[in-house]
Amino acid sequence: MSQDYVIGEKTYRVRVGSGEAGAFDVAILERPQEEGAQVEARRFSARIVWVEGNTYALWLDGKKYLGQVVSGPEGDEVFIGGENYLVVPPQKATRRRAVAAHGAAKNVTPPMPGVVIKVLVGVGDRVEKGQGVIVVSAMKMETTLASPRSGIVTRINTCVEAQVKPGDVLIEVEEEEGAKDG
Amino acid sequence: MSQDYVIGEKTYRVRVGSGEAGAFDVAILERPQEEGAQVEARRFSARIVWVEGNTYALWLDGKKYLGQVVSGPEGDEVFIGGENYLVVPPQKATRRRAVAAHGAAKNVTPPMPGVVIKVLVGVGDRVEKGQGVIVVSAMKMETTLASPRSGIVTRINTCVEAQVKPGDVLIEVEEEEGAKDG
Amino acid sequence: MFEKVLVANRGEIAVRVMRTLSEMGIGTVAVYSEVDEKALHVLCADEAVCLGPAPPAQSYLDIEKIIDAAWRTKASAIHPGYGFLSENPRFSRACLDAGITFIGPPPRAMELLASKTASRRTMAEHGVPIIAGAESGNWDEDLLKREAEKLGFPVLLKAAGGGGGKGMRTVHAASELADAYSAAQREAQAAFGDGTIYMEKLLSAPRHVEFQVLLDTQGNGVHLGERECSIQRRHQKIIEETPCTVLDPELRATMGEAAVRAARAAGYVNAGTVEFLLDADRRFYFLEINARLQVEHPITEAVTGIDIVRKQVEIAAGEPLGLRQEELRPRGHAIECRIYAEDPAADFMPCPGTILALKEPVGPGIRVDSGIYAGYTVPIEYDPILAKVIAYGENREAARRRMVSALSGYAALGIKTPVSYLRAILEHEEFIRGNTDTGFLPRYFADWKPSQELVLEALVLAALAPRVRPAATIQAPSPDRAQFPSPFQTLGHWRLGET
Amino acid sequence: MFEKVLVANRGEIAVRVMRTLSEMGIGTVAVYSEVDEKALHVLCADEAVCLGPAPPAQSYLDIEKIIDAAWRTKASAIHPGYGFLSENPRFSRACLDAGITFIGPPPRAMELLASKTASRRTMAEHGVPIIAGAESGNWDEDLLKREAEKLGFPVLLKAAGGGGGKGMRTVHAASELADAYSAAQREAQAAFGDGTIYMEKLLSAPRHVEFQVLLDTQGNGVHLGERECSIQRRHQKIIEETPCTVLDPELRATMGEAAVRAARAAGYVNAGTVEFLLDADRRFYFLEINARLQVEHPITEAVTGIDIVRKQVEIAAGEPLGLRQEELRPRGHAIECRIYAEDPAADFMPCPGTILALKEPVGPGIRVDSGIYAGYTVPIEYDPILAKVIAYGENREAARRRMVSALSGYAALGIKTPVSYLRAILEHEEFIRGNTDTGFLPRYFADWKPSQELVLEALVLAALAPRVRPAATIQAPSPDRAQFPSPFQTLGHWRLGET
Repeated sequence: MSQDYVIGEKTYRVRVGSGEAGAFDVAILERPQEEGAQVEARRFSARIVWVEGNTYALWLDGKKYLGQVVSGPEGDEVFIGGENYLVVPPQKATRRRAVAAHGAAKNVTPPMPGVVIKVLVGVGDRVEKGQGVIVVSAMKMETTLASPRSGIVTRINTCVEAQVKPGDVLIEVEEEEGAKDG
Repeated sequence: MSQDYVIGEKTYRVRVGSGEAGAFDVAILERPQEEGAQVEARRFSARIVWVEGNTYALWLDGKKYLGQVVSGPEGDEVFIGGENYLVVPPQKATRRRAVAAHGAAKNVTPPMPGVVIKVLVGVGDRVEKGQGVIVVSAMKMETTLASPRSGIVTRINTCVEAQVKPGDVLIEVEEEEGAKDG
Repeated sequence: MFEKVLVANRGEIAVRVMRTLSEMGIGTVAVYSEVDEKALHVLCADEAVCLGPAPPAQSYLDIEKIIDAAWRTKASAIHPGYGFLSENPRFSRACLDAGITFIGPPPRAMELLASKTASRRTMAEHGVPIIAGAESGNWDEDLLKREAEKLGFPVLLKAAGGGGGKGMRTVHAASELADAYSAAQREAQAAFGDGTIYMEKLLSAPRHVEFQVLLDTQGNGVHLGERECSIQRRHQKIIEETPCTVLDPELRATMGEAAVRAARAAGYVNAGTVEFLLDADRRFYFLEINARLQVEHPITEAVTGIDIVRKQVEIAAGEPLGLRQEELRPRGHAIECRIYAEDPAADFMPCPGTILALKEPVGPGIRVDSGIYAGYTVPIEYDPILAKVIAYGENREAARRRMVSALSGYAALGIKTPVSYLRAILEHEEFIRGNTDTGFLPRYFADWKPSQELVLEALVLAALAPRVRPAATIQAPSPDRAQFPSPFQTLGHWRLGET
Repeated sequence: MFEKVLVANRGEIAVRVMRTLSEMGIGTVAVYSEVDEKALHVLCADEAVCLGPAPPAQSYLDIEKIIDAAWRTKASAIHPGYGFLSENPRFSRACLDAGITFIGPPPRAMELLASKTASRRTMAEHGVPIIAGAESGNWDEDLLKREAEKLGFPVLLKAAGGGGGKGMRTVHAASELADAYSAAQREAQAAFGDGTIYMEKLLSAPRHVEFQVLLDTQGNGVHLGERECSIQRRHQKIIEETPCTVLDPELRATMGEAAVRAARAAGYVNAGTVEFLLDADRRFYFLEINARLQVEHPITEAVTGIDIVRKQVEIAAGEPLGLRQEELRPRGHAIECRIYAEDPAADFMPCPGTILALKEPVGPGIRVDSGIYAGYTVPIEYDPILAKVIAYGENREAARRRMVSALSGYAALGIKTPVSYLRAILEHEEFIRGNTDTGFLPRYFADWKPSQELVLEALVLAALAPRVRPAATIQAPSPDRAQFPSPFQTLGHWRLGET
């Protein structure tokens, strides 16, 4: 049985087989999308015990880890070795990438939930890539959001004191005709 | 809507209605089996919020309790005000009482899981009520179990080093013909 | 002693204050905004009063509503915690007028200290050294530029009305002055209800060393030693420790004496913190007095064994301090790490959200002051501090290692926290050597990213967990071993002849 | 220093020892029996070795298997915890023979002390006062009777091979002697592998006061003050505190000096506990030396700031103690309550079972040393100790109140614990006054029953909980507030024109 997962930018294929004495034999392949380029990243003899709640004890080639796994809206949230990892099944990962491409590259969207403090531009303004266009406050810290590209502000979808969240497109910036981003 | 529960020796009927502003109006009646003798023990205006896991915040007439509730094999195990309570639905309570009557009154059964250390009597022995008949050890502490009545040992269902648990009848004691317990 | 005290705050500090109150046999009243109905401080209190909508101005900063809540619940004193109204003299006066004891300094001292500028002047008069700076009630671009050039860049713009890194900006060139000023001004207004800004010369990488002082109404005053708070990111303390690695007993005594003198100069009573900057030549400068319980007070509690909140309550009730300077012997070493809701992989952006799972470290010498729990949703409206981890050890290295262990076991899923960042700081060789100053993080951690070394291990865990996860975890844990059936189960079966 | 240490124990003490080892950067190896596969100490260790079946003789008492496990995992030292093999000189010798460091006293001292009778004699020779008693290797009914009558009833039968209340019986009349002897003998054999019994005159309601000592291989030795352990049920300590309310500095110094002298007389090295009985006239008598880490060591850690396990490891590694008696200044007050798996409503019957829910107290000054977790099944084969709650306070009353608060928040469902009993003891007026002696519990708590005052409240909670309990708690907490959707959710919808 094999299943694909995305962590960060990389895709992994995980193959789980039966090992000795109740252990699992787990093989991990990197970048399985390009079938020709599969690389076996690692093979583990794994033993796992559910402890309680979201806590698991995991032995990989004899080395023990005490970890946590919980399903979140974006994928499995995993805590192991003192760090958090987001392990995303590929169908979610695809949408995530699409969103990132759409939201981050073309429009201005807040990275965290917050409240709009100040709008720094108006419709029709010409802005440069990296220019601050709107100030958002979350948890009492202000962040100035920059335009992701040079162009003309075509639409402002928010106003001061509005509550906004990641994915909300606050300000739309269109490339000028004939111009191309660097 | 009303439901019966047993705590300890007493049976209570709980009636839950809607109160003001999302609160519940809870009336508790004591001993509802004898319909004529119902007594309203207490009436509460109750607000409850689930916090996490088994933890609940409960406000009774404005007084706040932080408690725990979990379903156990014998009923709902409840922690409130620093003490544990076993809240038993009546169908379970009936069986529980029957068991207690059967196990405790007539035969020798261990009160906790343990290991048999020594059998102090043999089949055919005459024993007095309260006489030690078998020694059981649990968690390294020894307990001597006593015969629940005077009579003749008719059967020994266990042996030294056997693992035993509550409900197991270890030794059966029959009343002598013509004799009656005091 | 008070019978009931209202805690005019939220989060970890409200929970921590209520713990001591409960231990003293004092009833506790929480106040909360509509988004905080299930906040931990509400669940911990004996009683709770809803103040209104989420924005602080309509809830935690609304003096009238809070006084009213105290009246309605018959609380005879109010503990303000830190932040919010804690250093607001109008609040302290309003309490006084309402016949409610404010657990903190008297209004007049607060009025003086609430103005960081006025307190600078008072300290200078009493011979406590201060940093060169400039004040104005009417800053404009020209004036900002003139004063900054007089002091020489870089300069620091600071809120006259409060501390904690809010409304503070470092400015390196005249061109940045106007923007920095308006941002600082807005932040200060939002945080403290006062947008006044002053300017100070920026010292090059000093240490931030503060002294905890306690003064009672009878005129007794002591200090409880120092806290070294140089590990700061954007003027926000994130790791504190005591003792400071560069203080010897002599300098400690000198600074401690200056701290108590500074507090007395301000007419201070109750617990307070006198902040100093300490430069590389071991010269120290008065920064400000924080007229409240400090976020990092637990490390002082760890090395002195004194419950500072209890002392606050006792002092407010008119009891004598009962401590003498020569008998106070801090012992061992303590470190605090602050856990904020922020993403260390994305420039420490604040990250509110729902906590899906939480496991806080425990163990000898570990204390966690927490305002969160699994299932709790961190709101966007308030300070991002979630919890503090405090580690005590016999010496600095024992405390540091204990903290590393504790952080390795701090699991919060569903939100982002800086735990791995904090651990990396604690493992940095210059931190290990005790070479900390306020330039530490910009110098060594500007480009830090989470190491994410166990990607493959995380993958295996996620892939295998569903294979061993029980169907319904909470209601009926089903461990591998057979459970002992309860008496009625066993005998029920037995009687029915089923087994 | 050792690279890896095997902990030859289970439960809370194994977990606690491993914490310190980890903080010292030392790898940890757990050993476990088949029923302990999911025990907390196994989950906490870096590595774990299964010893075999559940009965102690085939697992935790099997010297050969444990030495073998150390060899296989390349552990260079073994920490024995308390109980099991901790005071067994054969084990210590076997370690020595295998080239493994035993973290504890040298075999010769253990051999002397393992025999409570031989150590009594040694102490008497060194001028440490002992209680009148009798020994024999060949007890029979006659001899028992003769010696008991010589001492005068009541007498105490005690195991020569170990302490902790195992194999101990109080005998009030000659007729009980034979039964008491055989029960004590069996228990002693099971617990220590040695059924030898000796007899002592039973003092009337003395205090049990013990001193923690530390001695290194270079001949340095100190005591860390006393622990008062008079609150005992059936010779089993259940509440301990330090300092003892009746010791003044002079008596403390005298007893502490006697404790170090006693340890030196026995050739003792490492951490040990010298137990004394203290009578109403403030005379003290040597009882025994516990040649191991004591269950109640955390209260000494709380008032001295010293990690005793760390000291044990350092001493075993040959490092000097680094402590001087005159510099040791215990501060404040600490209390420990032991949480056993037992039913206070049913004569404290041991109650193994599955823990359905567990919430351990947290907060400033609270430490919980625990060997359990929610979902864990407490096995029948071992000691019923589950956890210990330790509370520190500036003075006895602060510590006592903190402990009451902590116990009020100790929720363990699915098993029985004595938490409400412990709280009742702490709230008893004679306890509050500090009037504790070994007769305290029989005198005031013989007929104690849980108060069960909140029956109706418990009923309401059980009746209403299902109405607000979410369907699936673990996977997706659904708090009252709307969650912030993640970026892809929001934008996904937005792009599809669904909102």
